[in-house]
Amino acid sequence: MEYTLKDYKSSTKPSWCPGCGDFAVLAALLTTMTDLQLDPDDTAIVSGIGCSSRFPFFTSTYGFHSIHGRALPVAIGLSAARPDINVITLGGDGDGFSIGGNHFIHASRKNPDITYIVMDNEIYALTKGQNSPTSHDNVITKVNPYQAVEERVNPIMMALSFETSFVARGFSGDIAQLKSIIRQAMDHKGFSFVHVLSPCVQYNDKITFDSIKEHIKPIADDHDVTDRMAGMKLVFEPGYYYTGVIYKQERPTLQEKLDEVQSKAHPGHPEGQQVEELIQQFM
Amino acid sequence: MEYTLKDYKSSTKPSWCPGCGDFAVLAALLTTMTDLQLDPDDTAIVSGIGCSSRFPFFTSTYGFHSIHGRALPVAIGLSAARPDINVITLGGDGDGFSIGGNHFIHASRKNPDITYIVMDNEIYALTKGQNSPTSHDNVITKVNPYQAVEERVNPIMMALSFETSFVARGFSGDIAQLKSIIRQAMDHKGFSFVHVLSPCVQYNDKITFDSIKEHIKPIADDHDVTDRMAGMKLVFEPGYYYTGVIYKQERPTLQEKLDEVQSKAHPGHPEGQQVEELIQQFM
Amino acid sequence: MKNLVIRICGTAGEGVISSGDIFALAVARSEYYVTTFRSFPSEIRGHGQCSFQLRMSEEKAYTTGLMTDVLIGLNEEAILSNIKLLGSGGILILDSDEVKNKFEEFSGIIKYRIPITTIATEKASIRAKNMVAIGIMAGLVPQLELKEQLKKDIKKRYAKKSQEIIDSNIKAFEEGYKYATENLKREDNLASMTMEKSGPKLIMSGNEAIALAAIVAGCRFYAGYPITPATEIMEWLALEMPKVNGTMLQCEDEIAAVTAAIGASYGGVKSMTATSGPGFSLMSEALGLASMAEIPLVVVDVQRGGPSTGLPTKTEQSDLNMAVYGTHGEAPKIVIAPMNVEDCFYQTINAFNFAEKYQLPVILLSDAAIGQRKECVDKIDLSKIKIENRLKHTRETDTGLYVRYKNTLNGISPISNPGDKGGAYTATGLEHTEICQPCSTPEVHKMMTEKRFKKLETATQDFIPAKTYGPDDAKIGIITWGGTTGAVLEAVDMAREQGYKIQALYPRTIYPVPNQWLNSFVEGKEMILVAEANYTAQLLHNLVYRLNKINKDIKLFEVLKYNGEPFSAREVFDKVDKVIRQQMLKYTTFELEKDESYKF
Amino acid sequence: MKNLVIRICGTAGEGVISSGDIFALAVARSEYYVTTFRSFPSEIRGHGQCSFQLRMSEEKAYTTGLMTDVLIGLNEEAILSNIKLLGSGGILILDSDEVKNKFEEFSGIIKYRIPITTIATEKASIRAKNMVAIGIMAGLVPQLELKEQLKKDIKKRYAKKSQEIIDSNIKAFEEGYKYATENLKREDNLASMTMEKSGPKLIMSGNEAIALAAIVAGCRFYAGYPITPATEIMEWLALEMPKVNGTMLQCEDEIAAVTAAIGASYGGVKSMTATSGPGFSLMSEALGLASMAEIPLVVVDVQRGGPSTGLPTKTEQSDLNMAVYGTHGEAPKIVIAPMNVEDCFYQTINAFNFAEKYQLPVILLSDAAIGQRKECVDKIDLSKIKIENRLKHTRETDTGLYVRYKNTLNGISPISNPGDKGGAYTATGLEHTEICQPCSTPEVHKMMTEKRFKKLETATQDFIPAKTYGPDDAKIGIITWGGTTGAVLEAVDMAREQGYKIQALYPRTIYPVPNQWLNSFVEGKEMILVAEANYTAQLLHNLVYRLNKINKDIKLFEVLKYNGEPFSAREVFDKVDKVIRQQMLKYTTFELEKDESYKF
Ligand SMILES: Cc1ncc(C[n+]2csc(CCOP(=O)(O)OP(=O)(O)O)c2C)c(N)n1
Ligand SMILES: Cc1ncc(C[n+]2csc(CCOP(=O)(O)OP(=O)(O)O)c2C)c(N)n1
Ligand code: SF4
Ligand code: SF4
Ligand SMILES: [Mg+2]
Ligand SMILES: [Mg+2]
Repeated sequence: MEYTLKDYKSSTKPSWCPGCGDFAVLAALLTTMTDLQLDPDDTAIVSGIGCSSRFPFFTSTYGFHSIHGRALPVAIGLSAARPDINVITLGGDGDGFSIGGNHFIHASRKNPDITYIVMDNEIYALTKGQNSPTSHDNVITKVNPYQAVEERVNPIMMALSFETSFVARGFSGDIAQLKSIIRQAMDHKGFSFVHVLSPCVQYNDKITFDSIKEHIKPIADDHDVTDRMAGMKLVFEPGYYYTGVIYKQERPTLQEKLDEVQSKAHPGHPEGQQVEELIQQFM
Repeated sequence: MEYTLKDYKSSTKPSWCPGCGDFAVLAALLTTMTDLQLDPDDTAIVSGIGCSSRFPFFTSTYGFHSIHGRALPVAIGLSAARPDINVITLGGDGDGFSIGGNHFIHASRKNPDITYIVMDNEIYALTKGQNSPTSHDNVITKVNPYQAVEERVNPIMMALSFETSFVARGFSGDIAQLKSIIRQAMDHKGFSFVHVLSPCVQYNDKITFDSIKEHIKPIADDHDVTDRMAGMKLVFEPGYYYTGVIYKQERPTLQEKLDEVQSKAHPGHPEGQQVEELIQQFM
Repeated sequence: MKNLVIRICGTAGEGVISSGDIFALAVARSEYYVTTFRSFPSEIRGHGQCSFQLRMSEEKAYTTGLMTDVLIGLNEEAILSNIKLLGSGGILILDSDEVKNKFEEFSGIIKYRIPITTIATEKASIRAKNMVAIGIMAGLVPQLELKEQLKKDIKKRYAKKSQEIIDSNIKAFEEGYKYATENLKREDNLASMTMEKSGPKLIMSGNEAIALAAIVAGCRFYAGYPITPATEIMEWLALEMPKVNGTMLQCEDEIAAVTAAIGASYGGVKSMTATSGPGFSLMSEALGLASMAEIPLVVVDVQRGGPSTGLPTKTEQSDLNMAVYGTHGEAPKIVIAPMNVEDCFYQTINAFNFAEKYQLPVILLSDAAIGQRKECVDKIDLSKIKIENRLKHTRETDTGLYVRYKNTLNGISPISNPGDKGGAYTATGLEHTEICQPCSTPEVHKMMTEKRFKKLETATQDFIPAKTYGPDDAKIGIITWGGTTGAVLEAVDMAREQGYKIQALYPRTIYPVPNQWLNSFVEGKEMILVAEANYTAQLLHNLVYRLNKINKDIKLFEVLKYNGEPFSAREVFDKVDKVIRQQMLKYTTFELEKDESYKF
Repeated sequence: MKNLVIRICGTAGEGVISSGDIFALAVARSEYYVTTFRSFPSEIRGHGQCSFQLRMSEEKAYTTGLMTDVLIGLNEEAILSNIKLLGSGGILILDSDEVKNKFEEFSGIIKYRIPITTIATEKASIRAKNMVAIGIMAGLVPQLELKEQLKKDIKKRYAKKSQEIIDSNIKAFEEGYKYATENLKREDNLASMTMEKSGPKLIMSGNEAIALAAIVAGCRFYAGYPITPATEIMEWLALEMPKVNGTMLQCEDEIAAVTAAIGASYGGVKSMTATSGPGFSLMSEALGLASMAEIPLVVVDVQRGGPSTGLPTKTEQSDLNMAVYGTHGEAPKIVIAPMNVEDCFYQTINAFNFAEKYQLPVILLSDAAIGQRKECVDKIDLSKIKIENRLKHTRETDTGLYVRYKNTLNGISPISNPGDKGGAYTATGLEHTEICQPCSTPEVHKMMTEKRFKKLETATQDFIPAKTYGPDDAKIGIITWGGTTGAVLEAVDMAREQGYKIQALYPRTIYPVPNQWLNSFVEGKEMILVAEANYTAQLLHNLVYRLNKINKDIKLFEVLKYNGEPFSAREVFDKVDKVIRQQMLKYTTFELEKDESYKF
């Protein structure tokens, strides 16, 4: 049997506002899952809290709409316990870079085989528009009515410094490229981070499809994705958002390391030890 | 009246093990405070939890031994509310890069005028020796008895990617350099991060005064501390720990931005508004 | 008391809430009392139905009323789910362009079918339907003279929009007004209704009242993280705090927010943070720190439906246990719950006073309903507000030393702030001696535990005693707290009309509750009901032992609601009525309905 | 019951704890029962004094005993703070090289002055003083035949060290043994003491028992973050979990740990995390998620002195309120407290069974004293242990749909795991319908709240009933929980010897406590004491209403200790005795001491 797009869609109509950038991410992910012919019952989408985090309700796979900022550890627990399940994690810029920022660092260290998509609208949308760690200085909201007082974070540069093993940026105005990026991310063995510029049409008029278009530049073909320093150079270039795959590194995944640990733990017992044997030590 | 070293020492004898690297940091900071002639009553040292975080008890300034991982937000709150106080923050690698990692990102964004010293022994010492985010692969502890499963974080690279406005590394085996670094950090206007390699003689025999000595290299004099990319290049160089000031950027501090906000909030009232005036809007 | 209750309902996109807001403001500025209630879906952006109810009155009212006098409905679905709230003689105004249903089955009400959509589109714009609606509302009662104030408020509301939009809204409003005054054949109660003006007053939401009171109390540091339904506190302070040279800091999460507030308060600056359930849970560890290190702190929890992410836009009183017990170890705190918007103001002042005086965290438990609704507040006389400050540090007369955690008789120790000369100490969450040395000996832990709790004991003498409402000789008592209080007080009134004598007790400090408040209340009562909006009867469970101890024979009953909506007075009354009847059945054999003996 | 209590004390660097550990192991392996208690300072590395007490016995003992029979002291300060624990006829062994004090003022005890330091330095090394000490201990009772086992265990302990160190330790041990058997002029009780062996048994700490039981219960995922005194659970599982193909994951903090465990359990794998107070507070929000999304989860809190960072190495039972109420909103959980090491094993099995069966978080409240001490556990018969698994998902017979949160009669809904065909659903912390759609309508919130609590109601039928100890016709009852239980049971025995009839009730599931347990216990009692190691009488406050309800005239008393040390049986007895005497004074005018009438 072949899965078609509609096998991945839930019967729930997305509750996003018409025009929301997140629709494009949904479309791209649904297509990618179809292309990969993932069994929806072997797939789980984990999110935090936010408009973007409502995502799991709109697919027919397993889903976990968890709590604000904790999508990554939930996903890592799931994936470590159930390496047979395709785990996809997603959320917003507030969820991922504000309250959840630390988990991003440590997920990168662990390198679980999961894809993490952040829909960055540079705003806290679900709570009706407060500035987020990625908001530009010109985003004046009710919590910063006079001016911004903080610098923006640079998610790509952070990921490179965390040695995230796959780092890419997409734009919800370019679904074709987004699909290709998500496909590569999901093909990647390890923790793949996809930063998607995904406008909110309701609460942030500073970052729109049009304004983003002016600042993005697809990464040149000759970019060496295995060179982290080259990736750094791209992000250091001012004024532009490069889109495409920025960095990619092959290294053992968390699951592989945990397998190694298991085989080291019971060298003589290929199947593992019996519980009875563990009790011996207390005698 | 001139302050002498003993005006900064508390009567409590440090409870650290003989030979602990943290003694050097204490010595360097006490000297720096003396050099700067800080009024001990105008100075507050904020820490988290860990061996290193016991530090405030060993000085005679104000101190706040807070909770695990939260030294930075406590210090930021204090410093934002009381810009007249010299605020120094310190702790360990577990405190700062494990549980407290996210606050490091956001402190860097806020750029408060505080110095943050991390005593990195690449281990959780107070809890008797578990591997930490900076532990090398060869650190086998009771929580990773078979092998390490995670990559180390690179605190300096992270700081550079967070655009921390002052980034330096010292070594408790070189007090003279450490003093000079801490002095520069405290002179810096903004958030200054000092990463100190500070061995634990009790729980981590992989990182000792001797082993560190073999891997450190003082930064060359011609290094351009204002060039973040140059800083990145230093950290990308394998096998070495560069010591000295890696990066320095002048930009408005949190306190300055908050001052700006205040003056924008009451343009016509240099002294600020009266509470009565705020009530008007509800009439 | 003369009063008029109006409800407007429609889909979220139709501006129902903003029209209600504008109308409420204008009513208050026209010197009538007003109180409001809004209900909207928790969807990202509403597709669902909303409604806004307001009650204007001569005297201060506790709730938005039992039934509505006027219902304005912009679509059929909205009307159907609200029409049962119209009392007999009530007025239904509907948009005849949108609603074809004649609602024949609803008799005893007056129906005005007005082509609201047509008026809006022809005279202004389809987006101005809500302005037509408030024009009609004002036009129903021209004698109350709301028109000019409404025009001012509409202009103010849209001040930042284009002149075109402002003009269009005003036009729509005027047309609605004109239509009501000129075209309706009025045979209803409102036509001749009069209402006395009661002088100038303030109007604000509960969240605004808390934010304003914080500044009045001397708070000059706020740190927060956005969360529904508490965000408005942060938003208001972001704008206003810098005006008084205070600081409002947005943090990366609630842990950073509360610890920043603790840091600032350690610095000697009165500090606050506000959040709702999920953020409050995250603050749990830090609250223990403030309690242990004895740092004054005010934490506002604007409760919403729980547990977990729960029902972000709905109301509930289910965080009381968390507020009292939600920290590991034994960490004394004080918990205060305001009963309405005005009380938000005064209880916030108390919260700061207690926090400073007793050097501990004070939790202010508001809720989504109070936080979001606008209500009148009597003019605030700043000169009458007492502000407390923390005890200054002093040195021991004998040794010349400063003993930060001195175990005094009342438990309160002198506290220094960084910068105070000779006051340097190290605050810590470790158990410590009086002079701040980490210490885990049995003697010290015992002594310091007792010292910290002694402060609570001392504090109880400072609390504003719980108030009662209703006759002292009532045999039936009802205890309530926070947002349920208004409904209970009105239910007491309803009960009186039905011949029941009931007395209510409503403490504002809900932890710890001093014995004496309960003693005098329980005396003479035969049964006590405890009304609160949660499932597990949290206040009742906190008081039950003592109620029993005072009177072993007292009968205790839960009056609970836990569906995300606030209690109405009618619901409280119905539950009370049911309990009383059931109880009476035990003592009577005859038909209750026909007998009056159960009325005390 | 024949038993022998030995206490060794000295400074932290002298290896007191490890000598005690080795001795306890050897005792158990020699087929005697043993139980231990260690006390050490919470300093980074001890400069302070430690002590280690062990009790070996023919039958299982509840505590390490009231008084010690033998005290071995390596320095004067240590001896002075422990000597009062020596009963009359007790034996004091001291290092005559270090201690000059003759302790003349302590009479009625036998003192052996042995040059421990000299023996160690001359025959082995100064670092082997502790080995000389255990040699002496074994040499005091050669008839108990501990020597060979001790040598084995010393070798095992130092297996990873150089042969030189092993040899030196064995030598020191042998010399101590020799000294005791050859040089002491024995006139003490131990000289001729005999003790029956009771067959092979296990010895482990409470933390190890929990970790082992988790694996037995089917747990194959653990995530954690180090914290005293819970870290050993994580450390043991780090080593052992991979052996059974399970996963132990170190996380960046406790929030990540608990959410990872929730993720794994959502994945169908039984999961656990363990922590102590500060970490437990941080888990507060996530516990609400597990409760709302109905994800099975076991969370162990090894309680330590609080609040805040508190007293990391000391014990307390002060997290009960937090365990029950420490989450915003109303989030049903089950709370279990094991009474000793063996119970840690069986209650952990229960915790997993409840979590899986009722799809909710179960909190296991251990404490520092139980967690750290080693005790004998009877051989575990795996075939007798019942393991429960979560209800498999099924489709509705009529619609063919899978209804994840079906509101069944007992509240338990069928649960699917990722990978289960046709079982896909989205778990959420938002309020939701039976088919997992976010929903905030009043009807749904009410229904689902009731459904979630219905599970608790159902669960109570599954609990192992609280046990009683002591005569059924006692008029005095004492209720206790967790780590205080052992002391209470021994106090009941002491009371019997004193002529009091007291009955104890000790539930292991401490929330919710089913009514029937209390009903039958309260019946016939005149007064009930509740003993627990905290300041605010947390269990008492949770039960008090129902105790009163069952018997309005019941007299209730708190028996509390809150200095970081566990209760001893003597302390429980003394407090009980005092309460009883005070009560009796109300009814008698004559001198109590001389009258027996107060003994029921
Ligand atoms: C602990 C906690 N704090 C705060 C909130 C309130 N909250 C919900 S979503 C959100 C931010 C959403 O921003 P983002 O992650 O960027 O998602 P978006 O809505 O923009 O897609 C916040 C602050 C919460 N649910 N939980
Ligand atoms: C919330 C919380 N979790 C865990 C702990 C236990 N704990 C205390 S210190 C520490 C780690 C200390 O490591 P580090 O910060 O590197 O300091 P060091 O002792 O090495 O100087 C941990 C895990 C705690 N106190 N609080
Ligand atoms: S509010 Fe913004 S982010 Fe949310 S659904 Fe609407 S457009 Fe999308
Ligand atoms: S344990 Fe390690 S870090 Fe702690 S005081 Fe001793 S040497 Fe220093
Ligand atoms: Mg966003
Ligand atoms: Mg460390």
